[in-house]
Amino acid sequence: MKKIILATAALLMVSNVAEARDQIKIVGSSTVYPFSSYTAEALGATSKFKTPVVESTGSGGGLKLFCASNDMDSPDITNASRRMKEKEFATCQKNGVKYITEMVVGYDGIAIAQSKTTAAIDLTRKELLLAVAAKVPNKDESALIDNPYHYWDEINAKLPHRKITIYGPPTSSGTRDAFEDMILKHNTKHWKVYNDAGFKKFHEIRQDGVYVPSGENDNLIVQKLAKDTEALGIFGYSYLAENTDSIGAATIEGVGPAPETVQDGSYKLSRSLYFYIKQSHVGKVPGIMEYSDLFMSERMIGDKGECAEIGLIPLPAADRDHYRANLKAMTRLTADDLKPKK
Amino acid sequence: MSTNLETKISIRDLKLWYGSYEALHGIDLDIYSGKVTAFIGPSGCGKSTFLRTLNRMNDRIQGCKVEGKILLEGNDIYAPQVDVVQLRTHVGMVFQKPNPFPKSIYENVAYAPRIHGMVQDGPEMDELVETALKKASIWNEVKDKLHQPGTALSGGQQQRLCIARTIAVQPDVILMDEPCSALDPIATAKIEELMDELKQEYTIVIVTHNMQQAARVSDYTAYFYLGDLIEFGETQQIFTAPSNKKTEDYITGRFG
Amino acid sequence: MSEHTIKRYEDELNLLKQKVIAMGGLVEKAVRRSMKSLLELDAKRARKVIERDSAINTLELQIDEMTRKILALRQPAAGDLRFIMTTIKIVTDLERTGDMAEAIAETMLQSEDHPLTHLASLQAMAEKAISQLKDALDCFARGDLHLALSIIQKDGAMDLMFKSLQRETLTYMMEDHREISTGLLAYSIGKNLERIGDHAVNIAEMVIYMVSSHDVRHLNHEAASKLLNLQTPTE
Amino acid sequence: MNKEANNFLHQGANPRKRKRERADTRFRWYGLIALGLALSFLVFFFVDIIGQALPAFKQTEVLVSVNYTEEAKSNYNRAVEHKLTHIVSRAWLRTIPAYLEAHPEAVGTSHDEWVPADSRVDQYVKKHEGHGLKSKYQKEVDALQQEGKVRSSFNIAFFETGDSKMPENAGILAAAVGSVFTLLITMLVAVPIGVMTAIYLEEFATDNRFTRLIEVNINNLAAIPSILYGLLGLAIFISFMGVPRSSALAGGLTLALMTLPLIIIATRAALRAVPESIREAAYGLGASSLQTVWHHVLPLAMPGILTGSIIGLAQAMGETAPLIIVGMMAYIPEPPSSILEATTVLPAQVYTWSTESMHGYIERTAAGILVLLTVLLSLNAMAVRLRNRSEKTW
Repeated sequence: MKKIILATAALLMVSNVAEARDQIKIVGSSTVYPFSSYTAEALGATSKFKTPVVESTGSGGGLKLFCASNDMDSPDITNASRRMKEKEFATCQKNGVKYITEMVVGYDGIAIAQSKTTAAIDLTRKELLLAVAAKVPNKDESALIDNPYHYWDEINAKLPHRKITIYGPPTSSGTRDAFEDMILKHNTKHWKVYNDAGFKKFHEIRQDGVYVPSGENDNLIVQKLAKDTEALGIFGYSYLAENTDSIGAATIEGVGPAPETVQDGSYKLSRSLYFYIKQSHVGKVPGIMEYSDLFMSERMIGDKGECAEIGLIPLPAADRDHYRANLKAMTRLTADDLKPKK
Repeated sequence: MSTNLETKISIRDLKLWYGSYEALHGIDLDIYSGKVTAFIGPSGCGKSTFLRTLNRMNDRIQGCKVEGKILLEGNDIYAPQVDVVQLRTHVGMVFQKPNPFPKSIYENVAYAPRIHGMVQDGPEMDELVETALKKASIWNEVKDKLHQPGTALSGGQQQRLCIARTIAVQPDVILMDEPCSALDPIATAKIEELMDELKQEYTIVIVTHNMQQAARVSDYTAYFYLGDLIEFGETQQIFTAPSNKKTEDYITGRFG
Repeated sequence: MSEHTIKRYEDELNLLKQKVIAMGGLVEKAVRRSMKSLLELDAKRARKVIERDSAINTLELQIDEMTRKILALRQPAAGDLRFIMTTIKIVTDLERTGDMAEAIAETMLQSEDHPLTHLASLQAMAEKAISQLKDALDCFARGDLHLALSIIQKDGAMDLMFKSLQRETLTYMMEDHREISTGLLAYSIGKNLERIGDHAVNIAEMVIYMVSSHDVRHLNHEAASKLLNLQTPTE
Repeated sequence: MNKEANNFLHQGANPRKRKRERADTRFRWYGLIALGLALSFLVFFFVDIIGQALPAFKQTEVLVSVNYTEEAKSNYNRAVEHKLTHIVSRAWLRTIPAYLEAHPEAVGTSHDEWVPADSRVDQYVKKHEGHGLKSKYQKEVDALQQEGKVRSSFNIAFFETGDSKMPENAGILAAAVGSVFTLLITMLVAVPIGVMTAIYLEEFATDNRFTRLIEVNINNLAAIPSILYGLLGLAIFISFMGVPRSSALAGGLTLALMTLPLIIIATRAALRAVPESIREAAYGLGASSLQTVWHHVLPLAMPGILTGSIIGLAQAMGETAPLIIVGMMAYIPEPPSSILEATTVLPAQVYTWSTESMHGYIERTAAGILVLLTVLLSLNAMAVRLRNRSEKTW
């Protein structure tokens, strides 16, 4: 009997909860998650607001939840390690999520790392592509063949005779997505031999043991690199920042990962980090504006901000001001904004 | 043959099916009051099945269908208004393997009277338990350990406890389905002697594989073969001069 | 009757039956021989009958032992039980019959100095007795109810023959005092033969019990036939 | 066959006997080796986890002079000496304004206080590789150590706080409370439903195509990957019934779905293990079906049901995959006060920490695993105790 009463009570509470909520709900990218949750904690610790709930669902998953409904149950904010797609925006519109404000909080860099004891190496994105792609062009670029390369000097004679071993994230990871985007898709998009073979954007990574998927846990890759000094590892910039004592980074087209090189765009393996605010929830769920203000504050994402300390690469100061102004004005995102710029 | 025989259960043209398989083909039999009736026959001949129709234990088996009449003191036990629970308080059952509940000896005996609301817990119940245990000739062995688990007793004692448990609801008829098959000869002998005493008060029907046992304990014997009642008669006659050759073959060990 | 599930039990029962028949054969032979020795005044043959009685006794002991064993170990029931019961009973009858033969042989030895008279009557009786005995053994071996009943029926004739022998010897003895000793011998032989006939009837009655489970002892022939619901075979 | 060689009395070397004995010995050794391997894995695992986890129960503290000034109200960094702002925990530092808000009388005072150190300092003091403390701060810490202003004390905070992005402030309280809430829901939903279902199927249902279909499905359900239950939970409870995402209710119900087949199967096995003779005995005495099940079958099956349920719950306790789907793998630092609030659970917490980049989390992860293991082992111990007790009652 007690159980029945309890269950009834629980159900009654469920029906009530949809109306009032005092806790911000944030979903989205696992890359933004550390900074977003750090900010959430800071908000919870220093204000009267409850600590927002930050869920790491991946950029796509976050946007899907975000756009699924305008109900008070739906997330208030979603993080993304890429810009919202037009299609996603359309879904949002269709489901009644009409007014969205877009924020950029900073950059994330992917580091191609190796043991600190290993001689420095400089790679181009194309060389990286040739090292990790499942299929690569043959010598005269007439057809695609299974990746034959096992030593870097086979790809480019100027590179050292060093075995290709790359520890990287598995398919489930956001970093893997970013890597595939920036190295594989980006380079094959306009590469004739791939397009001829029917690949608009090629993103298959070789599975013959050269690329070693190393679990979600990037810490593991750091440990592996310390032992396997010939190998390279792929992970987010924040891990590099945390492990500078044991690992160093390969330079990409002559540029190493650093806040400055990411900001000025010379380090190519980087991306912007976004978050989107559901305007209709502002004012209904307490703290959304305060949270956004805090996230966008110098204290968090400034050059010496607390997020920078945990691996965020800050925006240039002018961009920060631009987005703060957008936040203040609650600028609405439009479909046009998302159209690819020429 | 004693002169004034009173029929306790009268079975008329009883047929029983398991699904589409006919296990009993029209049995006609009278079970006499105050007598021990033994059912013998080779395995699978339907004697246990038949026994279980007498207190409708077969009801529990899916697809088991009964046709014909079983009249307990003139009342059809398969009539729709019959309360099976009540029926089983009139027709108790003792099983092949001693199966006391894993509770105390006292609880084993007190259980059925309690669920049937026969007496209240307390001195009345104590008395009932004692009487039942005495009737089952086990009182002297267990009177000092009534609150110890019934499962700790020896096999023969357990079986007598089960009989006491059955007696406690004061049935008219006690069905025994191979009650000694799991017991040693001494324990068997005690049960057999007990049956001899019990028949003063109860009508006993026993299924047994042990022909000597049937010969020793029963007044009447029914021989079943392949779902048919082949022969029924006074035990002495069945065992010295059966009238049916199938019975003869079975009794003399020429079966098969 | 179908075979026993237990082969050894079956074998034991068969062996028992064979022993009984064998014993019967020995007894029958002993009766024949003793009569022959008497009629042919062959003392040697008479002694042989006396000697061979021990073989019959040995068989009796053996059969007793076997029935004991079967009773204890096999717990026979129904037909088997009746067979064993019958065996136990008829073994005694056979043994007695054997003793009768021995007695006749001994009588013959005693009668060497008093040549026997009434031989014709005795021979007729002996033939009847031997035939009854033979029939009894046959009906046991075959389980033949009709034959058994006819033995009971024929026993009356046997009694009549003995009665006429009694009268005959008595008449002789009264007429001539020297006839007394031979008359008594003839009388006792006749008595023995009559007893052999009675044993044959006992055997037949047991066989009837064994086969039909009806006890016809102490019933006359009509009552027995009625009980068995059998027509008296016409001779 | 050679009779000579077959004779068991045959003295001296019998090649077949020797071969057989050698095979026996070999087999014994394989078993021993397998056991040894399993044992050594276990020992290795425990030593490794405990070794890693132990430092997490110690927290470095530094003695600093705290100035509760008016200025600290708006900028908490002013509360301590500037050079110490990176030495002490920011998690502590940023609570000062709120403290001053609550205790206005403290404004203007100044105390020497032992306060938690920053995680990097903590790692540096614990001499862990990869502590990540910049060299200028290292010197600062060295100096403080010389002055005796650094100490290590029991990390009570680990049990008193929820998740944090600062390792020194991260604790398991929220996750533990969340686990308790979630598990309570799972238990209250899965155990009665599972046991009743099993009783119905085993004791009352007739054997027909429909019940067989159900049986097959239940058995299959127990084998499907747990993440699918997450999707099911998402669809039924969150999308359809409107249970709040990330809540203990959503997670508990989802885990209940997952645990249900296990409990049903365990309960059915336990019921089936009750000898048929007991049921017959009860029926034979005129007990009704309900009385038979309730008085006899269920008490006998109870140990099995309890064990099955607790093992099912323990599995649910250790589960993360379905909870990701219903949003419980999230940054949720505050313990829930109701089953409708967002909450996380222990294994999810452990997983979250294991993906963090800062070194301070490595030991927290291990400590989290240790706590989780302790809870799971206690659950199992409870199962054993309950079972023993219920066995003793009759």
